[in-house]
Amino acid sequence: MENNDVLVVGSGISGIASALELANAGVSVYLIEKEAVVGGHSASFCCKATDICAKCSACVVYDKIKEAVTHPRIKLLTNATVRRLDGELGNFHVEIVQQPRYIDEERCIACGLCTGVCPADPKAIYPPFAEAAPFSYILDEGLCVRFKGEQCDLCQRTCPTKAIEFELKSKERELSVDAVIVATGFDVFDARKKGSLGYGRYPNVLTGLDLEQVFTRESYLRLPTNGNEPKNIAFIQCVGSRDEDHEYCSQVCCKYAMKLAGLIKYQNPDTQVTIFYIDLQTTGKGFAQFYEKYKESIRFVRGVPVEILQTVSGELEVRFEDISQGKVCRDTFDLVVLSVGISPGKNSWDLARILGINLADDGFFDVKDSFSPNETNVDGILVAGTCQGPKDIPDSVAHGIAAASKTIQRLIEFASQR
Amino acid sequence: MIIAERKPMAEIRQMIAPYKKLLLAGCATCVAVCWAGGEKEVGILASQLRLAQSKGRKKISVLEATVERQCEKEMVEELRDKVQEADAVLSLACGSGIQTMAEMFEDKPVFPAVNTTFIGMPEREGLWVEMCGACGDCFLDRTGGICPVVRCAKGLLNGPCGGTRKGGKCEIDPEKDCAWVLIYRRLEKQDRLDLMRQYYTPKNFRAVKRPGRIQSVKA
Amino acid sequence: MNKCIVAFCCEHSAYPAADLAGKLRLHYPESLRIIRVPCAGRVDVIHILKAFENGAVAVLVLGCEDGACHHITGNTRAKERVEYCNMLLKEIEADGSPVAMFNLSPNEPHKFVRAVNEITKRIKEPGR
Amino acid sequence: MKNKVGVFFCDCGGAINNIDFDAAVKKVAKFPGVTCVNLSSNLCLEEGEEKMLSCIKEENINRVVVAACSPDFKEHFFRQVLESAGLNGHLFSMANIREQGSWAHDGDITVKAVELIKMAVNRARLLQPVKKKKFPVNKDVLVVGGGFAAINAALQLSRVGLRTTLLEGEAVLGSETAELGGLCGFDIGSMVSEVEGDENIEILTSAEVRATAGKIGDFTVRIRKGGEEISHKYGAVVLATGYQTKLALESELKSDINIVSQEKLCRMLEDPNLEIRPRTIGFMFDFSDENSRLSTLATLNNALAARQKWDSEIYVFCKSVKVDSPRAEKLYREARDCGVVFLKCEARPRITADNGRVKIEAKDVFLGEDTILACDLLVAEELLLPSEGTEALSSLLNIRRDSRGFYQDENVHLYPVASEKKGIFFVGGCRGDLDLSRVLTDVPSVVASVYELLSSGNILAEVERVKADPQKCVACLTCIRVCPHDAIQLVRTDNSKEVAGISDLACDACGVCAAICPAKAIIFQGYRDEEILAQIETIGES
Repeated sequence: MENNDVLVVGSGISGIASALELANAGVSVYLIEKEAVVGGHSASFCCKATDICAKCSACVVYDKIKEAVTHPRIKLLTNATVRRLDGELGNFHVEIVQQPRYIDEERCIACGLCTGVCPADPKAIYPPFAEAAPFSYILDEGLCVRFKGEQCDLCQRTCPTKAIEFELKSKERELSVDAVIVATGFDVFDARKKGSLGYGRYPNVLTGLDLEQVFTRESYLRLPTNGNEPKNIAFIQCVGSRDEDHEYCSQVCCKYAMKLAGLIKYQNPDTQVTIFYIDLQTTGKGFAQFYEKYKESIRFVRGVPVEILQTVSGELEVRFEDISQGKVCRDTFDLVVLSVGISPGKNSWDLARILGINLADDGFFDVKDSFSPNETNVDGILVAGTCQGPKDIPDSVAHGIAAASKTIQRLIEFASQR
Repeated sequence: MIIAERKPMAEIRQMIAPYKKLLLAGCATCVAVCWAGGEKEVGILASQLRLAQSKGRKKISVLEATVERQCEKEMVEELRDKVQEADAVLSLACGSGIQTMAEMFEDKPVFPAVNTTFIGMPEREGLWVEMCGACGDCFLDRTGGICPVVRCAKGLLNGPCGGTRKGGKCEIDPEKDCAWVLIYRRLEKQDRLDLMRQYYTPKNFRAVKRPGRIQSVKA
Repeated sequence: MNKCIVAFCCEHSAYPAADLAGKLRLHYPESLRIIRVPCAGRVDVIHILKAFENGAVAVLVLGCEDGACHHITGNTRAKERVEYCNMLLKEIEADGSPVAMFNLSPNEPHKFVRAVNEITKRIKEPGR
Repeated sequence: MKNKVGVFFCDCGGAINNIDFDAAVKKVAKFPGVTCVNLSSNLCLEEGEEKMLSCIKEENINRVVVAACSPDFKEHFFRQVLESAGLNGHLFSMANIREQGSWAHDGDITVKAVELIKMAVNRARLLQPVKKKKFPVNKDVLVVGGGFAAINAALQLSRVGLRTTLLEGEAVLGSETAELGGLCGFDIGSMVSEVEGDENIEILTSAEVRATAGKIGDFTVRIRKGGEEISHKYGAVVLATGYQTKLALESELKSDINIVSQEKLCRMLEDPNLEIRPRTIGFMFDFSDENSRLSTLATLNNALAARQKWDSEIYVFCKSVKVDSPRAEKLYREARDCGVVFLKCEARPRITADNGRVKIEAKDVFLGEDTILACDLLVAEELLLPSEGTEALSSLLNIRRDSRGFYQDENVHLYPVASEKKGIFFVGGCRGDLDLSRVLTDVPSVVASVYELLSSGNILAEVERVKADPQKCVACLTCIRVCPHDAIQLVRTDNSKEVAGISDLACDACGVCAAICPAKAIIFQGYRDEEILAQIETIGES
């Protein structure tokens, strides 16, 4: 495989899994990422272990990112997107547009001197989040006074490694590759679309993702409003899953909600936790046992609330139908977590058009048939991970590796035909 | 294999109380295998003693050494210089090793740091069970290779006592198997159950005259 | 005699967590000395005892979360050894010098700092 | 030759600003073994690299210490620099004065920095080189099992040019293709004939594994087929033995004619000349076992089929429908739309025989009242269990199983298809309740993993990174019993003494054995006791 090149679009966990598998098999990989740092959503998830591992796989992501960014056969291009693709299997020409990041990630040694001298407020040049890879500083055009027309080059002058270059324009480059793996991931469902649940209006209504980030940053949970420890928390499942617009189960919400609930219970057993659900997805390796462990201490209520109102005292009143009694009930909580689901990526449609691959009716990339999980309608273009449909981290990794494997198989087949 | 275990710290500290300079002598054979007296254990005990005295007690210094087999005079000989340096020896070998040491260096007090407990085998990592009582009159031909003398809590030679529990466990220790149930099953497999019918006269435990001594004619 | 705390850090979890703590400028006692190990299971009783012999006031063994060890059982063995160590220290009335095992994952810098502060609290001055 | 340590300071381009470097350099220069100390900025850039290379050559240094950022960040880079300078990459040690020094503490931390460097220097002095070598591996693969996953795996392995032996206990391939996996009515015949036609694939039916030995790249497997036992050599082993199902029924109810399994129902549906068609059918799942993903899919598929083919009334009793697999939610909606009734119950319904029919008494949470249903046919709940012989084979191969007895320990680092033992993989239902879509990603995953290992015919690995010193080893077997990767076995030395032999390929360098060895016989280069204690002792010295 030494003389093969493959392009992997998207550096979320499945993209990284694909890239690593290909690279370890000897393929040279271009891994392109539209953001400044790799990892996608999976990099922002917190460890949910209590006294034992909760099998959330967040640490696996950390390992794989580290492996990928240091792999000799993986060429990482950040701030990059695909503009054009032509050719066919064994001979694709891909045009990549790379937005300037103004800071050369090869040279940036994350010393932080630039941030020190930056006059803008808030600082226009700052480090990415701590786990980020590459750990190279980011210059925010929106904040930088220079981009507002002022004469300022303080950061450039202080940079000890001459890593900062303002004059950069967006770069275009042409890659020729044998195959393409699309791993552009998903968008988190925007809970604002469910207005009656009050996300964005009530500060104490959070999404699962918010909670993940709270635990990553502070590692304990506090009320956004007054900073007190929440005593009574509700999780609402299937927000943006299994409804008219989303005829699928997001597959991750029950798991992360229960694991976060478990973590909250572990940190303070007195905290009341209620989970409103339609059907509990307690399958998967080891998860049934996890559920058994918590099903007594966590209150499970069948049925999904339709409305949340904030009382004058700042508490949240959740209105839900208690189906066993067949009437609408009210219950107040001081924190409500919306278990938002996985939605197809906004840009999927554009990319589908550029690459000429099909979208399924639910908005995710379509595959050839139900027996080929990775192959698209275009020979040599494969899909990996959540851009093809909802998956949890282990399934995304598996799907990513599978895509790499199918690529290798196809390339070998192709070579033998020539 | 000889199985031993380390003595309680209090006992060891009491033995070595009068002495300033100690040699800890390990043995790399049986007691090493049963995690009682190998190089690792010597290191741990030595470190422990050093720490003990650093906690505001009198200053002692501790030497460490481990020989292949402490029950061999030639091998113990290697330690001569170190022994001369020390004013007492703390041996982590089995009883015979300790005595060899004591005999080699009669002018030095030699103390046991371990209790030699039995002849046995490892059941799994870190667990050892007694198999042989060294009675000197082996009986295993009649018991399907299972020794009732040590593996039966009562050392019965003629079948199980009345107290065997359900599932063939011993009445004295429900954790342990009844040796005679094991023997029965083994003989059953070999179709030699007739042996169970025989009566065996009480065993002559004086078969070996103490102290035991074997002169080989092979040499 | 100085008052060092020795922390044996698994290179898969605790060591990166410590790095993150640094990146985030989360402060912890300056007396901490980190020794990088390939797995908490590499840490031996003698290493811990020697640390005390060399004047450490406390020893931390930090490994992956229980059930997420890269070497399956390394961290559980480490825990057992830490308990054994505490027993050995008790034997010689040296239980003023604490040994503790904590489990964490590589993206948990706060948990790392908490572990260090926790052990610092447990240190008893000798003779008290 | 005496070891000469070169220390390279890096102030990280000024990021490390609370260290008095001149003072530090003076102190470090006095450390035993240190032959030269070098202060520079951005050591990890080209300019720094050149500086290091030249200095290593001039001073002919043979141990290198870099005092800068975290080894997690740059160790791999500096090791490469050493290699290009002709030094072994293992003769390198890092003092993390950035993350653990400058950044973790306020104020001047020169003292701590110097101590950290001393620890690194003392370790570096003792470091020994570790060579790398290509080990030849056997390129044949053994796939155990004859179901969908196994056949698929064999076909794809053959596609990447690896010869495969397909070992099936049954007399024919595909006979035990699991009905739950959404494969009902799937024609496995075409796949079977494809493997039979593939010259890369050897098929052994009614065969079983009797014994295994060896490590990754060189497994020896004794296989019994027919009367005789044959011994084969393989580079890797893939387990695809699937799962089995068991009807969960009250003891007094024996599975009589009108209580059937999903599989039986499938066959009834496919049977063209089935005279009596059940008018009402009850389905049950998700009461005794949470892992009912497959039961859900089977129920949805079969309920739909029965509705369309027989137009029967269908009632489904369950706690939760497990729709966490592709298309499951769509199927669920489809089923409801064409009149399949779902009753969600917290408690397991009571089932009694009622002259020829099956009476189901349940408390449905929606209606909130007791419902009694008499149906002609009950498709009983099915439990998912590891297939026959899972336990036996796992002990033969000495690999762990999960808490439900399936293959693969519940450790996230092993997912999707790895075992704790290199060269042994799992695929499909034998490692848990995987629906078709997940099996279909498992198979290529395992193929990629195997291809990565064996395709080149050899594996590059470190030689004797971890080794038992034959002089000290007392063959107590402790390490063999504790090794998490089963990398150690007894071997005979030249003077035919038995000692622990650690396989360079199978070893994952964790050091568990080195820590537990009662004879202190195991040498783990880079983490030997001497090297660890050298770091500890610096604390005392300071």
